[in-house]
Amino acid sequence: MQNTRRNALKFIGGAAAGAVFTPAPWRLITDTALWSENWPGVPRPPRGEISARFTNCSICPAGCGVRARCVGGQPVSLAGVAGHPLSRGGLCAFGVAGHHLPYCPGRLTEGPVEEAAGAIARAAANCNPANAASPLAVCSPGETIAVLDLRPGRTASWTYRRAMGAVKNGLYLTAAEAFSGAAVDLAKARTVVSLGAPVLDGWGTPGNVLAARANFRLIQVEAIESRTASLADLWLRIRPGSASTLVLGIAAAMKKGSVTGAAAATGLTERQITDLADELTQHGPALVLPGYDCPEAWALNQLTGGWGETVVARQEAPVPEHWKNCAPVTRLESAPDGSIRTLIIDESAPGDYIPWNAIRRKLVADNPVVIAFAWSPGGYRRHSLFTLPTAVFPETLEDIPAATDSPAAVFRLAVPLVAAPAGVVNPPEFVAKAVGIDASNALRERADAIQKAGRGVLIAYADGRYTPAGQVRPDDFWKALNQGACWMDSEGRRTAPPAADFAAGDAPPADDARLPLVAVLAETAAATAPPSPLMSKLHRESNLRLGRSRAALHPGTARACGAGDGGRAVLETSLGKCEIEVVVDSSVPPGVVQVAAAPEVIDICGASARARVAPL
Amino acid sequence: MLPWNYGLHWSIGTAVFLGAFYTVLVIVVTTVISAAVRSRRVLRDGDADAVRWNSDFYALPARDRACRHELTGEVAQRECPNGFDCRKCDTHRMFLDRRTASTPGGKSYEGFGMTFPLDRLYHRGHTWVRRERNGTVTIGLDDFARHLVGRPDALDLPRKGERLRLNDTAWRMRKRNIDLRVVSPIAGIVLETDGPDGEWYLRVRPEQPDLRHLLEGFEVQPWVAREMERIQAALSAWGQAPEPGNNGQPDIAAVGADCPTACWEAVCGAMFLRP
Amino acid sequence: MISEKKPGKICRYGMAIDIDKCTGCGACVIACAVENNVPPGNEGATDLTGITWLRVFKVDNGEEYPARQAVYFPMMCQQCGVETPCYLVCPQQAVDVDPATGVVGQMPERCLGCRYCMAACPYHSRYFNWWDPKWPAGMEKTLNPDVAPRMRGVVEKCNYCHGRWHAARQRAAEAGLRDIIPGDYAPACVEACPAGAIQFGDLNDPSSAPAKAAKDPESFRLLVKLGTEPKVYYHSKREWARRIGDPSQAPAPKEPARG
Amino acid sequence: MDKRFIPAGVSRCSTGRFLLWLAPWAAMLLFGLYCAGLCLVKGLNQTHMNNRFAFGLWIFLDLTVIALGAGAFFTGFLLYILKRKELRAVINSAVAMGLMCYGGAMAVLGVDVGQPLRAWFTFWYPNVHSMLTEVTFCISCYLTVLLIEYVPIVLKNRKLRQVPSFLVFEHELHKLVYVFAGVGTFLSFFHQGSLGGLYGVLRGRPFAFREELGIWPSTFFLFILSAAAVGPSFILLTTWLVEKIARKRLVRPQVLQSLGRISGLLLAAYVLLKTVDTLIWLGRTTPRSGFLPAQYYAWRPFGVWILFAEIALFLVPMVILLLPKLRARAGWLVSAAAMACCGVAVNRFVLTIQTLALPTLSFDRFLQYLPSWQETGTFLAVLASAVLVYSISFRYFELFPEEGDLRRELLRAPVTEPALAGK
Repeated sequence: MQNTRRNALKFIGGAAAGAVFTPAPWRLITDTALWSENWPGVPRPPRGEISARFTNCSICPAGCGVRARCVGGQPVSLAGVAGHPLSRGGLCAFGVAGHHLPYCPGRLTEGPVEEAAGAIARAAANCNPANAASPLAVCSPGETIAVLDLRPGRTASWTYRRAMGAVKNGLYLTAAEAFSGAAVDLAKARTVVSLGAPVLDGWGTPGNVLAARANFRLIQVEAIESRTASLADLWLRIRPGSASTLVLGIAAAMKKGSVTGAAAATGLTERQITDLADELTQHGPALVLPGYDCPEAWALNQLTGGWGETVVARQEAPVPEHWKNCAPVTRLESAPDGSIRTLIIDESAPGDYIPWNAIRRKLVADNPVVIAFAWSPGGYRRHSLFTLPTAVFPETLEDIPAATDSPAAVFRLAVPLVAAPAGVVNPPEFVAKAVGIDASNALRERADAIQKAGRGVLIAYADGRYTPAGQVRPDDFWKALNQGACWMDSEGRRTAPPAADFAAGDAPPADDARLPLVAVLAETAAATAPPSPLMSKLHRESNLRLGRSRAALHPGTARACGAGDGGRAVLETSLGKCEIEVVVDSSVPPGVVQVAAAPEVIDICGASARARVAPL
Repeated sequence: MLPWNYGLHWSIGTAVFLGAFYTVLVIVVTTVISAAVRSRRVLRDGDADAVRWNSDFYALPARDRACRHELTGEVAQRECPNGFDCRKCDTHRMFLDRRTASTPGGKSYEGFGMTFPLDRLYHRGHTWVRRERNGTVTIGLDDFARHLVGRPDALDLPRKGERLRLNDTAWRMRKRNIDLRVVSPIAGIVLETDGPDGEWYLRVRPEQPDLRHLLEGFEVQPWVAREMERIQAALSAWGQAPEPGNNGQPDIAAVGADCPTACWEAVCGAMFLRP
Repeated sequence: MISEKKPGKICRYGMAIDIDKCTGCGACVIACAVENNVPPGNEGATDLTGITWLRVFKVDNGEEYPARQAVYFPMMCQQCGVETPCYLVCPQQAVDVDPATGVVGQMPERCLGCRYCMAACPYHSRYFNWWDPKWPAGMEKTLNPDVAPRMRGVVEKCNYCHGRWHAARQRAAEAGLRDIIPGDYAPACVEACPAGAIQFGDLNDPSSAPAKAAKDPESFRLLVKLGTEPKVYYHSKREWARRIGDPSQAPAPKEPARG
Repeated sequence: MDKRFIPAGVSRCSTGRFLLWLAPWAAMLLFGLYCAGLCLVKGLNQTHMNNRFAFGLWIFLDLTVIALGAGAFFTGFLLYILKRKELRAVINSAVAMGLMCYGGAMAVLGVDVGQPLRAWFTFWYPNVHSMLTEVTFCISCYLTVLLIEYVPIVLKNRKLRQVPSFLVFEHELHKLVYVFAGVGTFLSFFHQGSLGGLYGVLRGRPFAFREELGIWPSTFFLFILSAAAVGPSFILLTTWLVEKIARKRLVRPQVLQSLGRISGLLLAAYVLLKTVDTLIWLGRTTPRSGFLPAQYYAWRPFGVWILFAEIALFLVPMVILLLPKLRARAGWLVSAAAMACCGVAVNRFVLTIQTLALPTLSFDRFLQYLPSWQETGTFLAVLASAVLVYSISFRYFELFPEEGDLRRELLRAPVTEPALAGK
């Protein structure tokens, strides 16, 4: 047949028709379906060799043991270390997402390093009366250079103390915690009275608390229905800010004194207060836990008989002898007002955030120099002259102080799992260098000192083996600590901590017609540093936790304020105002605005303050 | 959709469901294709015009499709089902048998100032057909059309030897820049053409001698009467009314002359059975 | 994905959740999101448009203080065993129930995004990608290589960490076993719960926690009367909490529950 | 100037005036297309739908619009299968309406799924248990059928038919139209049903769940019936509407009345069955799944009133349409038809929106949902395009074959002002 166009067309047509009866075209279509999986903008997870690495979480002082699943060295998920003596395999929501912290939006990676170093050095120099006469003098007698350590008890803290010791007029300040060196032993307690401490919500070492939970009766004394309050065996709802009064009331009740005043102030019945006192004395061993706003509650334990039993003195992990001559620990409030010329704040490892006005009071009036070490904006950066970027978990190499609920001293390292970005500084080394001492090797020195002391055991996470510290060679000790391990002091004889006094805490905020509501901090356990972006799952995406810059109101209160669920509003106190998003929640007591602890909020509210909410 | 599809679970349900779906699809597709094939055949056989006339015919208002026997009053009311082709109409044959004799109503019919000679046959499209001695026929416009159109400005006549189809365009006339198509009363081969000035337009050799589908004799008078009704209706649709002529009866020529073009075109369309 | 032909024993994986232990810390939620490459919520995301394969609800007994009590309900896909609503309604078989594990799986790459399955799910445990998935710069390095991130416009849900199941099977295969090594496979939430409130196991194995829970009079399942045989058992000693499982006990319309 | 295209024997307004009428609709269409574009490009976050309210405005509109569009298939069924000749007067219009409704529904569907490009997967991996598969298959088939049915109407246009092949094809296609009527009926019956099944099968949503008769839940059959009942009413209503807008007589009153009568009869049947179904549902189905009927209506604003409103909106028009006296009055007839259409809308609303709003878990909450402007705009686009296409069809095609005759009859008596109003 000759090849005409017609025939050609016929052939093609026939071929097409035939092809329909072969799998080929259909298979092709199916494949296009599979190709459509790939969608522009959807990242491909990097592949690599899977490995497990161990470290300790340094996000909060609990320092839980962490097993990191790494792909090509990069941690892709964190989990607790089963069999850990304290954290017992537990890891809180913030810890689980710890490996995201380096990628938080707004992460600080550069800062005025030279200027800050200069400022510290100059201040250090000028604060020596020797050259006070020098024309450079920026620091008249009585003015000081100080380091404010938000997480005392670390090796870094020792470095700061040494640095400040090396400077005349150097001060080492810590947050206003009742007293250091005390720890609680939950395992011993049968009755736990918490004055607003988030016992079941990140307080102490979560794993440890939950393990002990079955053995104690928990009485939560709190103004709001916090997670702990709603899960406690008994919840006593008191007036916001009246915890300190209650402490005195309970003390009085124990001494068979009058509790009328306390009852009136707290909104509890006298009966409830006396019952509470009885509970503490009769169902011992009892434990009273101070909350955010009543540190003095520690003292109550001296009356319950828990002193030396549930509340014990914890001796610190050994430190090299030559460190010992250094600046003493000074509590911030005991520093004279208007005295600090240069203040260095280390918030690289977040602890409790101190309201700025409490700090500002201590600074000299005319342009003080404030230098903050931070990895994220939002903290003291807003108030400081220089902010230096630091590494963050899991980039850091640092040790973590013992948690409140660890009766024995511990020493463990948060080891770097990922490289810190260029341009970040190591705060203690930076300060030390600026004042001319060498602390680059502090951690190793400390580890050696501990190993030399020979007390306690070394728990290696990889194999879970307990080895007496004395039987390990110093290098192995150090190596083990860097591969994820925990040194734990041996239980010595239980000693009571030094006596604590009932320093009357702040009185409940006075009524103020202009500020009808009381602002109460919620989520105080949630570290004040910004959490992983993934926390939106708990905040916005499920309302399980009160997200930052959100405030919960009782429906009635919200209506009174004219604020609607999800609406923007302004929270105003006598100290200032900040913008918030309103969450309407029937579990909030009327007349209370429940705000998530965030620096800008704490700055204006403290623990609790009169406030008003006005929709934007 | 197919057994070798990745991850498709097959079940009886699937088979039944897809079976039903495909059946429907096949039905739809075959119907469309068969329609296409049939129309292709029609086009090839050149029956397009028959189809056109057919649909035109049905597009005519029901009243305009009245059977010739309704016009004559032999039957009260009857719509023509055959597109005015009585040759295949049994009813027509029946009526013819009934008729005593085809009484020619005289030599010609005069009415409304028009003359309709009865020596010829009339088509509803206002053409007439006259048998000539030599077996050919001549085709021309009847008085009604002549008055309505007047003298055309231009003519488009078929060429000699061209084949006319029944009810298809016989020729076109231009007037007032409007194209008028005249329906051919019979089928045949064009032998000669003439024009408005001559007596007839076309001389044609008819394909078949049977011309029963055309009106004749006494049918003409009622038909013309009906045509007058139609034209009046058509005019009034445009808010027009035919002028009464000198004899008091409506004057078609006047219509042709004065009524506005659009209206005139519509009226011509109606009269030439071109809806 | 599509379940491969598997020899070995047929499992019916299920969960036993002790809501008396749950403190609502949310570790499970985060662990789940980390494991399954769920992106951080878009700035516009709310508790109605966010993606939380596992979500914790705070539920109170509707009383006022001092009678007020609350529990936390971790809610993941309840893995309906029969008449699985989402499986039945998906127009293009993007949902499948693995006969070997009883786990209801979702194939995002085949999902049209019609959301019929979401309308069908009585537990609202299916989530739609309303936004393009976005991670802060650098954070995509922390994605789990065993799970493919989903694109915008498709539905996703808890599949008992299918990636982990797959890995466990591979480990078993490497060990020359047909079945998963006991205890080698548990979803991320189970592993993460610091209170040990979530337990995981095979309902066909009488010694497993869920199988035990199924017999426990203090255990209950949510909306069990719908007849879809969910495989997640909740346990509580509190009577009012147990009643939560049955909507005919629902309180009158009140303020929306948090969480 | 477009006179040559306008069908003979009918009068249409001037081109300018026609364009003037189109302008606002065109504007609306553009806006709507912009909205749809937003949804497609930026994703469905542009809507106010969410994980709980997975279906929003569109499902309600799709169901309603398709229920109304049933007028097309049912009129075809009555005319070509049951030989109700008088309906020839409205069939073309009905087909056009059907096309608008179904086309619109499909378009909206395309915008409101997450991955429209994967729509064909439904044909590739069909899950025959899913009502949505049935719907997709049937609707896409029926849309094709409607398009084919629409072709002759277009080809019949005065200018187009001068092309011989068009003319002939139209002629041949029209000869076979009964086949399409049959197929269309079959398909429509099915997808109307499966649309009903869509929610009826949702075991997880006891408010919507109905027990099965054979393999389909009762809503399957109720939807068919309600659609068949309301379809004619919709045709009636639209025809009347077009008559009013165009200020013309398009069909004889008997046609509308017979539509009304058919509608009325079917409504009667529907109301009866619906009542039975509701009672069974309240008495048996719901309690079995552990839900108390009372709690469905415990939430504002969906009180029991909505249940009664639904019943009333079917009952009242039924009565009106069944009484020849009332039916004979245009006012009654039309308002009854309108009521029936609202009735079907409410019915679809209850089954879709209310179902989604109601909580299933006892600690879950009742949801409110308001469509975003993007969603609304997308719907407006459908409306606008429908009006545009219909207007154009009405102007250039013969949607009402009897219009010409009616006009002539009217003109027997000379008219004073030439009726050149409307489109």
